[in-house]
Amino acid sequence: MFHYFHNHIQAFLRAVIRIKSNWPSSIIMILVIGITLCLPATGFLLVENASQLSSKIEYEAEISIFLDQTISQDQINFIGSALKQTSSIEKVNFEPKIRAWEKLQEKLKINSLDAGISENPLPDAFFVTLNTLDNNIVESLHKDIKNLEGVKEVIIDSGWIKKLRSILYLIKVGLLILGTLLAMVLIVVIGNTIRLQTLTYQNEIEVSRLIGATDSFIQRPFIYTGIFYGLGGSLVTGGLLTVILELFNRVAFKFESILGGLIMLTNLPPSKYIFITIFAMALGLLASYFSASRSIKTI
Amino acid sequence: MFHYFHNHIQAFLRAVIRIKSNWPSSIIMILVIGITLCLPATGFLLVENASQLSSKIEYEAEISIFLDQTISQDQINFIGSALKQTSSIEKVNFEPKIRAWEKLQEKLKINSLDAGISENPLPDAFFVTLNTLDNNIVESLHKDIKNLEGVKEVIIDSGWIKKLRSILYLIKVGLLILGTLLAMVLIVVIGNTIRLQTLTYQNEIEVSRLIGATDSFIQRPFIYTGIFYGLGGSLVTGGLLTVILELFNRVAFKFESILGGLIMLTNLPPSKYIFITIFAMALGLLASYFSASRSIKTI
Amino acid sequence: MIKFNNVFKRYSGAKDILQNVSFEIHSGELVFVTGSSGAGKSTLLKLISAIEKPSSGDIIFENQNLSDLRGVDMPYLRRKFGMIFQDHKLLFDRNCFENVALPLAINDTTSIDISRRVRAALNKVGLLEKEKLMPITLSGGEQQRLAIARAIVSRPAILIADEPTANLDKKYADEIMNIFYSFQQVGVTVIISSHEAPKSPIRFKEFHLIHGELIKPQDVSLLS
Amino acid sequence: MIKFNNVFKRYSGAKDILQNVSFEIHSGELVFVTGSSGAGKSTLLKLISAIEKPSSGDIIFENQNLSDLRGVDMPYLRRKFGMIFQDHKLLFDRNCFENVALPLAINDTTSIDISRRVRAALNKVGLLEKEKLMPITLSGGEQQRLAIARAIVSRPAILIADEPTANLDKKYADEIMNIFYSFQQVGVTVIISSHEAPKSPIRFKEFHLIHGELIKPQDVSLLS
Ligand SMILES: Nc1ncnc2c1ncn2[C@@H]1O[C@H](COP(=O)(O)OP(=O)(O)OP(=O)(O)O)[C@@H](O)[C@H]1O
Ligand SMILES: Nc1ncnc2c1ncn2[C@@H]1O[C@H](COP(=O)(O)OP(=O)(O)OP(=O)(O)O)[C@@H](O)[C@H]1O
Ligand SMILES: [Mg+2]
Ligand SMILES: [Mg+2]
Repeated sequence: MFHYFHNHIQAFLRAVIRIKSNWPSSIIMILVIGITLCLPATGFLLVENASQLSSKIEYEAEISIFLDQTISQDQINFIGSALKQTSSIEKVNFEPKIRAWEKLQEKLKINSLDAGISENPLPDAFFVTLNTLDNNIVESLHKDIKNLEGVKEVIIDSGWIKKLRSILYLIKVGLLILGTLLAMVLIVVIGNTIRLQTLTYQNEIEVSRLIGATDSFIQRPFIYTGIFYGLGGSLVTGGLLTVILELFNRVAFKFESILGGLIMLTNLPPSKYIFITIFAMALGLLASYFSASRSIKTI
Repeated sequence: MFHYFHNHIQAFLRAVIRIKSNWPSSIIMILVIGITLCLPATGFLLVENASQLSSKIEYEAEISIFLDQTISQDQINFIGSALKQTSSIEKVNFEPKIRAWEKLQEKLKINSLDAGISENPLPDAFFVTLNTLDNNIVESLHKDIKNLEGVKEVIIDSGWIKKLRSILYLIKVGLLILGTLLAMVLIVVIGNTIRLQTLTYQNEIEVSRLIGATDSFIQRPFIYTGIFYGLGGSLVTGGLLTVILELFNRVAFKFESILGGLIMLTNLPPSKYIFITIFAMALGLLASYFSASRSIKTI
Repeated sequence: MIKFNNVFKRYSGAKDILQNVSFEIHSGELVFVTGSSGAGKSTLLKLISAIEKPSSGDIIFENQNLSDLRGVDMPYLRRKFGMIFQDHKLLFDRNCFENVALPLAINDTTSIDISRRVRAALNKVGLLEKEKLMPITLSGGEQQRLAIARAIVSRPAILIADEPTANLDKKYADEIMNIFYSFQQVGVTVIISSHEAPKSPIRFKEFHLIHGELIKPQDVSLLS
Repeated sequence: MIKFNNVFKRYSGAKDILQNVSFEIHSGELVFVTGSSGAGKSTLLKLISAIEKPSSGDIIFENQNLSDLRGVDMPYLRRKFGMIFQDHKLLFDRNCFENVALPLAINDTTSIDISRRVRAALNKVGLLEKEKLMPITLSGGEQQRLAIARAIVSRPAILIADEPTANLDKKYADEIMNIFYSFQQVGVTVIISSHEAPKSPIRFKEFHLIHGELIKPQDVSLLS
């Protein structure tokens, strides 16, 4: 047992010495891992934020419900409370015909006396905000509302919903393509880095084998080195991500009044950073494990 | 002269042999260069398309001009032709008050008889599409139009313009950050690749120097190899770009009816592909030149 | 201890490097493998230390057929050998001390023990004052002596040396040979390849190879 | 042709490797640089071939002070030398033929000429039938002979060999020495380092080094 730990401490120390004696290339490897990991991590951050953003946008999808001109206040109240009790409806906004008429006049810069209009031509209306974009729910809601007594017309802003959906879909496709590319970059870059490492220590592996070192003894410092690289890389990733976020938000802040804070990015929670760190270390471990054992086989 | 060409042909042949004898690592290097170049190239493609897209969107920025109720047809004609002669105006659309009234009735599902409205309350209007977002031009235009006789109200959709502008700005900032990151990746990855190459041929460089090869003789096959890598990388980039475009457009095509073809990407013109190829070859040349001459110095 | 039964060795496509070689080496013997350049001496030593496998025939080491040895047991076999390679196989990114310490490091020796034993080995080959230097700065003969120090530092049961004195002048060569002889005195089996058998007054076995054939198998020369 | 004036060589921080060495070598001479391991033989040869620069003193080659030589002229100087290094410096990713062809390739020799001359050189060292093999598959002595073939293929004016027969048995060593002698016969200057001067009936100059000091400068041994 003591033996086992002693072995691991020795390997650990050898890995530290290797990294120190070869620090320029260690820094390059850490930067490569860090920057490469940073790209999917940024994508991850954007997706996290985009899903928050899209949920905000979804709430803005609306149904307009125009009521009969002859509707009674009781019927209006009934419809209002029915809408409020529907789970897929986020917000109900009632606009009496008088208010609508005032708004129209204001917008058109006329007033009823000028135009010689004696009676309000507009109906009462509900404007309803949904909390879903699910087609089935929206359609059945449309039918249900239409069947309510006193409802004259229901207009779903379905073009807008479809547009939003397809844009979200396109963004997802784009992210998928980008993600695939980045995965390829990651694989090729780390593969290359490890090949480099293999070449650098080829002699050492050969000699160690010849004088009777076990495979696991030879692999151990490589694995520790790989884990260090992964750790270093994830720290670089975290740093870069924070800088990117900060830069982006500084810019976005200037436009906060215009964009309403919609585009401010929030940082990933610590748990995600821990995940990235563990992921990077696992990556370093696996890459160094495979490269080391492959080298050992070919030597 | 013959000598000079003979030397270059020899170096070229040696480079070909090197690439062939070491094809797996050559393929990795070509892929690394290709994929890495593909990222900025995709960004480039997106910016190219976005600028086309944004010019389309810009044309949709509108000024609404509401005329006096009492305006004469002559005055309307005069305003129309004045607008048409303004260089910053792209499109002029006249909407007579009768048409506007019909549209409103249609939209509100009422008709004038039902509502008891005897006279059209709406004014005649011009809807003007601009070909610029320049604040100064837009504001002076606003003043000029307002001063025309018979114009009652000019409404610039300036909120929309500002929003569009800030979104475009944010996209540019994002691309800049991404571009910086990718440049770093490119530098680090190619630097690393070249370091690998250096290690692989370290012995050959040392021995060649010792037996009296000139520096340029030693560098030449490296330079050709680097140029080949660049060429191969740019071909990979071109292929990937075309595949990405095709994938993206297939998806976008499904939504063409909804999105009106706005989001279909067009491929880069051949001249840009030639630029990418030359850029990649120059990159390969420079990287191999510096790595080779550095190696020669340290050996 | 080591027994070859009708061993052949051939690299793919080429002619036989070793042909029908049979012999036995007992524990504690001193063996010289002689022959001209290309005769197969290095190949024979590689077969003994299980670096290469025979094309046919059996190699028995301590009653264990090496063909039956599992890969994971190989390192423990290798630790019984102290090997000096013809091309030294030093690590040029470690200094002399670290190069010699290598076989001890893989063996979990404590660090006080390591420095004591490494210095003893370096002293034996006359390189104690160069322990801090990198091997690239050593002369050819010094590199060869460093390789010898690395082979003897772990006090192996069998010493296998491939032309250990090729780069040395007579004085150093004799000293190095005396080191090998002294190891044999204390019971270590010593197997040395060289172009010709030594003329020293010592008892040894000679295996003479001509074009891969063992001409003097088991021929014990006594020059006591 | 080659003249050393009070040359010292020291590597940073260490003691002098060569101390106050002065001698002259005339065109067409056969010179042996002798001395024990670590005496400074390789260092002396590196100074002659301008691989290392002296710490002080002048080295004059064909009336040109090597300290004044510009870096760009170095390759053309090197082409006058055929060098055999103690560690061979073969390229293990090229076969024997290609290794020997290396000095011709940098010299713009036509390809028919190349193969004729490479084969002649390989034949001289007895490796003609191995021209297609990779150096890693050669025995230690064969590698050394390959290095010799590479040095002589470009018919240099000066042959510099650092312990060229260390890995060879007497028969091959004599053959190789005879090759060197035959080159000297046709006017090539030959400089060979070895632990001791040969006993062959030949006329040569011996420079004996002891701890970096030239003990027998200019001492021409005549054993006709
Ligand atoms: N991997 C290999 N593939 C093909 N041939 C090989 C290989 N290794 C060795 N040989 C050949 O086997 C023969 C014997 O080689 P070996 O190294 O055993 O000779 P040696 O007796 O040690 O000679 P030297 O004294 O020169 O070291 C040589 O002709 C060599 O070319
Ligand atoms: N780059 C260097 N840095 C420091 N010391 C060096 C360097 N190169 C050689 N030396 C030292 O110089 C001394 C002479 O080395 P050199 O190689 O000339 O010896 P040699 O006479 O060729 O010996 P051998 O016969 O063993 O090859 C040695 O003690 C060596 O350690
Ligand atoms: Mg051998
Ligand atoms: Mg030497």
